[in-house]
Amino acid sequence: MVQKDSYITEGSPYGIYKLRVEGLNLYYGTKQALKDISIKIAPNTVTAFIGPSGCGKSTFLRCFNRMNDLIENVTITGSVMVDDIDIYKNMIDVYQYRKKIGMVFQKPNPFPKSIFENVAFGLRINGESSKSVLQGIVESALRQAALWEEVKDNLNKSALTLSGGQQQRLCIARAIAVKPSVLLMDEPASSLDPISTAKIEELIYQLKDQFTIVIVTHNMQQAARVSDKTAFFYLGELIEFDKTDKIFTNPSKEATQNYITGRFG
Amino acid sequence: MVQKDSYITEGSPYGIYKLRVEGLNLYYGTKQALKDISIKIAPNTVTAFIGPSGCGKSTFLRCFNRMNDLIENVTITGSVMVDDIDIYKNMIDVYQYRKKIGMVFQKPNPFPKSIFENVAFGLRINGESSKSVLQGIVESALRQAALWEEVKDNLNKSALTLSGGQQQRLCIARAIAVKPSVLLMDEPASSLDPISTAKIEELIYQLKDQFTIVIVTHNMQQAARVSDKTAFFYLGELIEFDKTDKIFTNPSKEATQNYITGRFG
Amino acid sequence: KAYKGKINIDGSSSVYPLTEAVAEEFRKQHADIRISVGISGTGGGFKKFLRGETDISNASRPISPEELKISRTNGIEFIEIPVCYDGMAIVVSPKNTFVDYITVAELKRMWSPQSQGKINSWKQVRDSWPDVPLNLYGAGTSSGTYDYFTEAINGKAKASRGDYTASEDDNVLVQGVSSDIGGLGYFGLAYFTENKAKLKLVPVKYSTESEAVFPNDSTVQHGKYQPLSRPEFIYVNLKSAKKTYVQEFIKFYLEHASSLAQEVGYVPLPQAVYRLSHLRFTRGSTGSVFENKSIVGANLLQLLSKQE
Amino acid sequence: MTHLQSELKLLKTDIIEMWELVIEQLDKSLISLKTFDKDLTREVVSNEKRVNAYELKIDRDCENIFALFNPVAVDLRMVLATLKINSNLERIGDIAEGISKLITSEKEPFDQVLLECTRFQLMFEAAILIVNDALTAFDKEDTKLARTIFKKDELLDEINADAHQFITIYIKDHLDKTEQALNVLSIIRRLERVGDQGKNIAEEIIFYLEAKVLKHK
Amino acid sequence: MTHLQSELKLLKTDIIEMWELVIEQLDKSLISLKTFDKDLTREVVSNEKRVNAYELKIDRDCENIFALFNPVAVDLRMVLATLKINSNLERIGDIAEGISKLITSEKEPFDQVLLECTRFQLMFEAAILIVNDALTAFDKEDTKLARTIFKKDELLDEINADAHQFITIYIKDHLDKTEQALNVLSIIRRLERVGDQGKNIAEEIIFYLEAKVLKHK
Amino acid sequence: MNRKHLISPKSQDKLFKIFAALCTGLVLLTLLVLLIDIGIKGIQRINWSFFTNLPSRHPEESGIYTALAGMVGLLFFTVIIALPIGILSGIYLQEYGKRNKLAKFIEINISNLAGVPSVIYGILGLQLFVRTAGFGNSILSGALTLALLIMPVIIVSTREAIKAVPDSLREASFGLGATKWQTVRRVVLPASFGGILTGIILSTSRAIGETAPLIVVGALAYVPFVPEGPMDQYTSLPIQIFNWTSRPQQGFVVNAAAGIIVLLLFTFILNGTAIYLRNRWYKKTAI
Amino acid sequence: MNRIRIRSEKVIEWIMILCSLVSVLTTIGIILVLSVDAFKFFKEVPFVDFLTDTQWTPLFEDKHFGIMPLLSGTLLTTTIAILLAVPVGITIAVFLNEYASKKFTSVVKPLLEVLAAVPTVVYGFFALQFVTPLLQKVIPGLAGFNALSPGIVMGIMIIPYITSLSEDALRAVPKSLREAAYGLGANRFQTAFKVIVPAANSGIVVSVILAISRALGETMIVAIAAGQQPRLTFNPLESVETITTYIVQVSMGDVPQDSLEYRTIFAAGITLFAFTFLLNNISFWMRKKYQHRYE
Ligand SMILES: Nc1ncnc2c1ncn2[C@@H]1O[C@H](COP(=O)(O)OP(=O)(O)OP(=O)(O)O)[C@@H](O)[C@H]1O
Ligand SMILES: Nc1ncnc2c1ncn2[C@@H]1O[C@H](COP(=O)(O)OP(=O)(O)OP(=O)(O)O)[C@@H](O)[C@H]1O
Ligand SMILES: [Mg+2]
Ligand SMILES: [Mg+2]
Ligand SMILES: O=P([O-])([O-])[O-]
Repeated sequence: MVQKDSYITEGSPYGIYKLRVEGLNLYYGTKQALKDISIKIAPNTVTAFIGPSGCGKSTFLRCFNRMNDLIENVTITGSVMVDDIDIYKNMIDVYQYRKKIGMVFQKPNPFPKSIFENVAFGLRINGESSKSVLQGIVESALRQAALWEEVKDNLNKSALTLSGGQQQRLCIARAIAVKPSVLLMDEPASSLDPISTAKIEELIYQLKDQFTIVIVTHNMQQAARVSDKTAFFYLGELIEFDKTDKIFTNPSKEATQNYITGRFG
Repeated sequence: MVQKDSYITEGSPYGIYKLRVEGLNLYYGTKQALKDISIKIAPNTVTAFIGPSGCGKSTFLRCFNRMNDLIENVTITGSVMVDDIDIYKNMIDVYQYRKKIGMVFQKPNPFPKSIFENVAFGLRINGESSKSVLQGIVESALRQAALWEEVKDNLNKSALTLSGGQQQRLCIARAIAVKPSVLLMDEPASSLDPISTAKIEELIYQLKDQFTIVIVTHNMQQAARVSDKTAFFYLGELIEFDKTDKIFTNPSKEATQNYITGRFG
Repeated sequence: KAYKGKINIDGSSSVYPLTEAVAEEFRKQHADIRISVGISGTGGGFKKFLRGETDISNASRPISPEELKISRTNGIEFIEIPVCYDGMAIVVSPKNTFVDYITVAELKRMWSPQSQGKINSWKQVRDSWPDVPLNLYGAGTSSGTYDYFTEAINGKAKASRGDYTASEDDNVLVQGVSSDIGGLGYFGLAYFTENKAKLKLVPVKYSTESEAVFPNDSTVQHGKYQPLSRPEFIYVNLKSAKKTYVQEFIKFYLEHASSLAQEVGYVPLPQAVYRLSHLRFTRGSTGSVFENKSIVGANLLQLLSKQE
Repeated sequence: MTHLQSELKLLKTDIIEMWELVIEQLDKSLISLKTFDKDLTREVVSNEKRVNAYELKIDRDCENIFALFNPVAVDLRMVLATLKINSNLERIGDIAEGISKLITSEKEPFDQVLLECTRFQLMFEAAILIVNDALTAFDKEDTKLARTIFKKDELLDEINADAHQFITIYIKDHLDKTEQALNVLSIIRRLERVGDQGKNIAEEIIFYLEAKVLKHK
Repeated sequence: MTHLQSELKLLKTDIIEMWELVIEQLDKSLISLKTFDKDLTREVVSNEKRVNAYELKIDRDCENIFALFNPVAVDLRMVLATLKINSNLERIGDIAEGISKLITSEKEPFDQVLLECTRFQLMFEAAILIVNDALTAFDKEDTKLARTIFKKDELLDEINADAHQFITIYIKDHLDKTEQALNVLSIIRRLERVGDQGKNIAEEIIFYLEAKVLKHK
Repeated sequence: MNRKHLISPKSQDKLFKIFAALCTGLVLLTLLVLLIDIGIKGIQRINWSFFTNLPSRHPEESGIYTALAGMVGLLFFTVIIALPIGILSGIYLQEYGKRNKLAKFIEINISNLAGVPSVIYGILGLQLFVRTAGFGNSILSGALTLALLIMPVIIVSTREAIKAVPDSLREASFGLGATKWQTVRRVVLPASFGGILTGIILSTSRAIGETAPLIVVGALAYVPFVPEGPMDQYTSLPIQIFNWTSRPQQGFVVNAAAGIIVLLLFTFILNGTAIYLRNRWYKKTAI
Repeated sequence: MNRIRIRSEKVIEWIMILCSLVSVLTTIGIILVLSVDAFKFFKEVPFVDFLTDTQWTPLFEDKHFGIMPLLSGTLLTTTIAILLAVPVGITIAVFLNEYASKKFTSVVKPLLEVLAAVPTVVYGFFALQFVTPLLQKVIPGLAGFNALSPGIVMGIMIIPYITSLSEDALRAVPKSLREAAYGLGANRFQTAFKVIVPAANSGIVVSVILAISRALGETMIVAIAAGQQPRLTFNPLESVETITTYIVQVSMGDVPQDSLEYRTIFAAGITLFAFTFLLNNISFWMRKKYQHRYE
């Protein structure tokens, strides 16, 4: 059963914003990791989250696909709306929901299966087993992830034989294959060398036509290069959220400026 | 017995170059990892090695303190001269020799001991046990590594309680404590966040008054920021070696330009 | 702690409880004599004994001709002392209602090597018994009990069928028989005494004509429970026997064997036998009275005094 | 093509458009000078706003490229050169506007003698050619062409130097036309400055492509 | 202080030195204008090389800072502003040199009437003041001061506009001094351009400090 | 094309969860039953005299004094023998002979030894120490046998602990001019100390529970005295338990249960210590 | 001083090599001890008989030396144990790793390890006195000694081995794979069995193999509860004897040294050794092959 909810790939028919967060607070036990965060993210944009280590970027990112559910003792207040549906309040099926939100992680994490099976995974767990359907989707996902040419003759080789950069693109293909409308990326290039990093950045740049992309990065240059808008977090607060060029040429907050110019700490 | 060879910290009384490599070839088994490399590095400079992954930067760096000895099946031809002494040809005591060459690694690797013992390690293995001597050297090494103020009240705490950036500075202090004249650094900041990275870079900038520093980095910006001269490696060859500003504004080789402008691959 | 002397005892597991009890009592009076009692079976015990490693060897059968040969080549001299009787109980599960008695011939039918794989049902043993599978439980092949039982029933030591549950651990057998309606087992009377509730004791007829006899103190001591009662022994190395503390121990042993045997579930020998044995010991009469003689049905008093 | 490369391409497109606009401004100024067509001069003046807008946009874009893409080597030189060429072009635009304004303020057509003796038209055309050549050199990354500009600029300097004398003489002869003569002198000076800007641009092109600094040499 | 910050500080020191040099050039030009001291003018001309050297160095430094340190936000604006101020200063230096050259080429001292009617000295002093104020504004990061420059520049524009008329009239009266008059006009125009550069510089300072683009507004 | 799952993924998940919880519960229940069974039987016999009494034919008077002493002695010698050899070979294999053929061969040996059934060690001990070397049924024989038995465990856990020490620490040490042995002694061993200790304790707790090999080497005996040297006879707690369980009197079953409680306590304490150390050291040396 | 240091380095290395050789000597010792007597044994008993004879009665009058009954007993109890322990053990491992809360796991895992720490004698009596009577209530025809009961108890005993090792293997699967699967919308079950278990399968297989070799070598439980009757059967309700039981049985008795009967334990022992040796090598090879997957 492949998700055919075509709306999700074709921009949002809902409000003008794809993602909307209002007054979000998140606690790990008693420790508050996110403080009253509100943000609106338009569809088909790349939004970068930057900020010093431990400021809550990853935590916030994981709110969008309820990955924080996997951690014990997490309390969340406020609302996170995807396509104007509050994903925490409504009785939604979190597993079904997560299919709409692709995620790519810091370290490439291909399954120890063949390249093909990696990309087909999301479809298979959804019950799709027709070889031809799978083949079609796998190919198009790999093409979108700019990996097809490199692997088309080796679809049955283990994904672990790929290089780090290729693995990361495979992970992107895997995420794309279930046709999500949002792609979350948590430092997707931080473990890669500059050449692979550049490729991933190019890819992000190309994918934004079809997805709403949110990327966490430590590398300010990367945020600058790939994103349309940048959000600067500090100590769990969203300090500034603006167009990326604005942030990097003329941030409104002192803290942002200090951070991006390296005058911090 | 503390090394009292004061010359090593006071610049080289030998030729004008601290490090001189001529026609170096290195093979892992039958695979050639370094091809006919010649380079001359002046004392009290920071030299950065850049180049794509696997081009041999680390391998070359490790030639300077014979760390490659630890790997089997390594064949080396050509000469590596430190203070005009060929460290491979002459019957030198490699353990004694390594003390003159400090090394800092990619991941901070403090020993699971106290901060004090970490810094004192190099002296202890050399038989120094006088508490007062150790204390003096530990303090001055920590000061040089810009860490003293942060740890002076906690010298007996485990080094593992420090943050990543502090750990890396501790590792630098540890390397400095044995009074080497050369500091080798293999991607010393690649696992750190931007703020810690900036601190390490500042430190390198300050340390070059006393040491000859060679740093491998994946981050071209970092090479640009910290180094006086930059060497670009590609497929085991030294493509270009020049002043850093020259490399970054007007490299002479097409390959260098392609690499630093991201037009590679 | 300094000991005045050490006595090493090893051997039979059947004699072990008695020797242990004696050692324990003896220790109360002579705490400065160190006694250890090992369990390695009669045969294992003799092996060490004949190498001169132990002072006393427990045995649930007399020394064998082969062992005697070794004793001669090794130059080990010993004094043989019978210490108690042990009756062998034939038991079935309490759930078994059809067995009233059993004859020696029937036992042989059950246990002889020829029956191996053939006699599998009670009916094959006696027609009046039902066609219930026959499951046998018996002493492990390295025990004196096994040797004695095979000799007494099948006429030749160690001649037994092999397809039965053989265990050195009699509790295991108790457990096995008690829960098995078709089970029949044999082991020392002591084990039955302690597990009366779980087991049913079967009286034994020496021949079809004679009466069925239950094993108990009197039937055993008076030789009525035939052929399944046997004497048990200790063998003392002559060299050790010269040490005063060993003499002390043996004296104590023979004085208290009667009461302690009862306590641990064995049948004491007649008092005369104990006295005679002590006399033989003090005299240093070496050798075995059972050389070239069967032990089954033997009268100890006669044998011992004949030697005299 | 990397993201940076496409940004650089956009930048190049923009500056070339601006460049063409500036050349058009010069062209129009020249025509209006010859035809004394004040509509055309007013067009030039009003178009100057577009030039300015270009300047601002390109400045802004360069700034963004610096901030976001951290160009190095040839890319960096390209952006730096563009930044400078941008202000040079803007100044040429200013000059075109200035000339047009002067023409507009003139009450009667220019004295043909005055124009001829100063080799005015030749100078104007040479100036336009310089800007044009510079554009071609930039677009085609042709440093050889760029180098020819220095020669062409010498012609302008020469005309300019001569013009001063001619004007002094001319004024003495035509006192009533002092004002017009002064205006022509002013235009000539400006054209000379167009040449200078062209030279600057050529220098920037060579800097961009060959990393050689010719300025002040 | 980070490495970048110390580089920026060095850059600032350099440009301030250049700035002071340029002001000195203007000062000297003014004095030589008043005293007709040709030694001083020659000094100015020869010092121009130093100004040029500064320009090249600062350009180079800015390029290096871009390439090596990737400045963003205020740092980036500082370097960009410096880059522009640099070329403005160089141009002011050129103007000072040009004025000095003109003075050198003059055979006789300037006609006092000519100078006075054109409010020449006032203009010169105002121009110098503008450059000076700009320097102070830059050094002290004082945008208020920078904003005052726009007013001051208006004075120059006014004087310049008037001067044209005066000169026309003056020439008609003193035909023999046409050349000198033209030279004075030329100098005045240049001073006006110093004002323009000063205004540009002020704009850059405001851009640097407030990220506001005032140009063309 | 919408092929439905046979069972919907959601109920699959639920069903498995129930099944798994059931499994876990049952196994824990078994443990509980076992412990309660033993506890009920044995707890009445646990008192001071149980620890101080010598073995006796009267269950109520019989104690585990000698068995405990024997066990401690046995373990002491076992550890004394196995520890240095085990740790040194662990170090050798992990740090020195990483690639050479000898080390590879030894490694295969060790991995095999770790899987050899304990009875086989019993046979080895019987032939080698009891008979050939003539140590008889002494503590030394038992300890040697057990030492061989737990040596692979010590070697393997030493290696694992050492392997967990990142190479970067070694490189750091070499970089400071340390020799190989200095590196091992001053960096690798301290950093892996927790892991090694855990391994030792776990292997000791294994040695405690071993019965079969001791039976094979002949430790089943009445030893009413505390062994005084390695050549003395001994008895050990599991042997004592085994001995008691084979007695006909019910009272000894109670004793056996009580002995089991003590033995379990011993193993729990050792295991608990190991777990505690493991956690503590992981926290401290997590690298 | 350097010379001394380098020399002492060498000395230390040699000491370590010697220590390492102890394990080689142990292996050689085991093989020698077993094979010398086994060799003598096979001089008297034809190897073919050893393999093909269906009876094992070396201690009786009518001597048969067919290893098959002992082997069948061994394999039967092992099979029962493995059939119980593998599914349950892996299920628990998955449960603890994927479903249960950290707290629950941190309590249950040590408890399970307690199961592994219980001396096997204890299990033996547990099987005989608790499990067998319990089973007899369910299965009427069950003999007092049978393969089933010790098989089950042995299974319970080795569950912790499988759980512990499998759990380690599961835990070694990087958290990122789990997150990736969840991120793709997989539920816990799918994540566990489509991603984590396959990723950890080599570790799990190794744990199973080790458990098998453990079950093969287990002695006291079967010695106490399986009966000691060598019988060629695969009926779990009957009593059987395993190789290990036989060895203990003989060594508790008084079989004379240097007799044929005595040598039977070596013949049996070497058979057992061969089996475990094979399994160990398989697991060793598997571990070597897959161990660097996630490092
Ligand atoms: N599972 C957790 N339990 C408790 N605290 C947590 C947990 N995960 C994160 N935190 C804390 O929450 C804060 C935010 O963490 P988060 O990982 O979101 O930061 P981040 O901005 O992504 O940092 P980094 O750049 O280092 O990835 C940190 O202080 C962190 O220590
Ligand atoms: N121990 C080794 N044995 C065999 N080949 C090796 C070994 N170490 C490195 N190599 C090979 O030598 C080449 C150079 O490796 P090196 O680690 O020096 O590259 P590098 O430039 O430092 O790369 P990176 O930026 O990824 O650290 C690579 O092709 C690598 O695969
Ligand atoms: Mg994060
Ligand atoms: Mg490297
Ligand atoms: O131990 P046994 O008395 O049966 O030989």
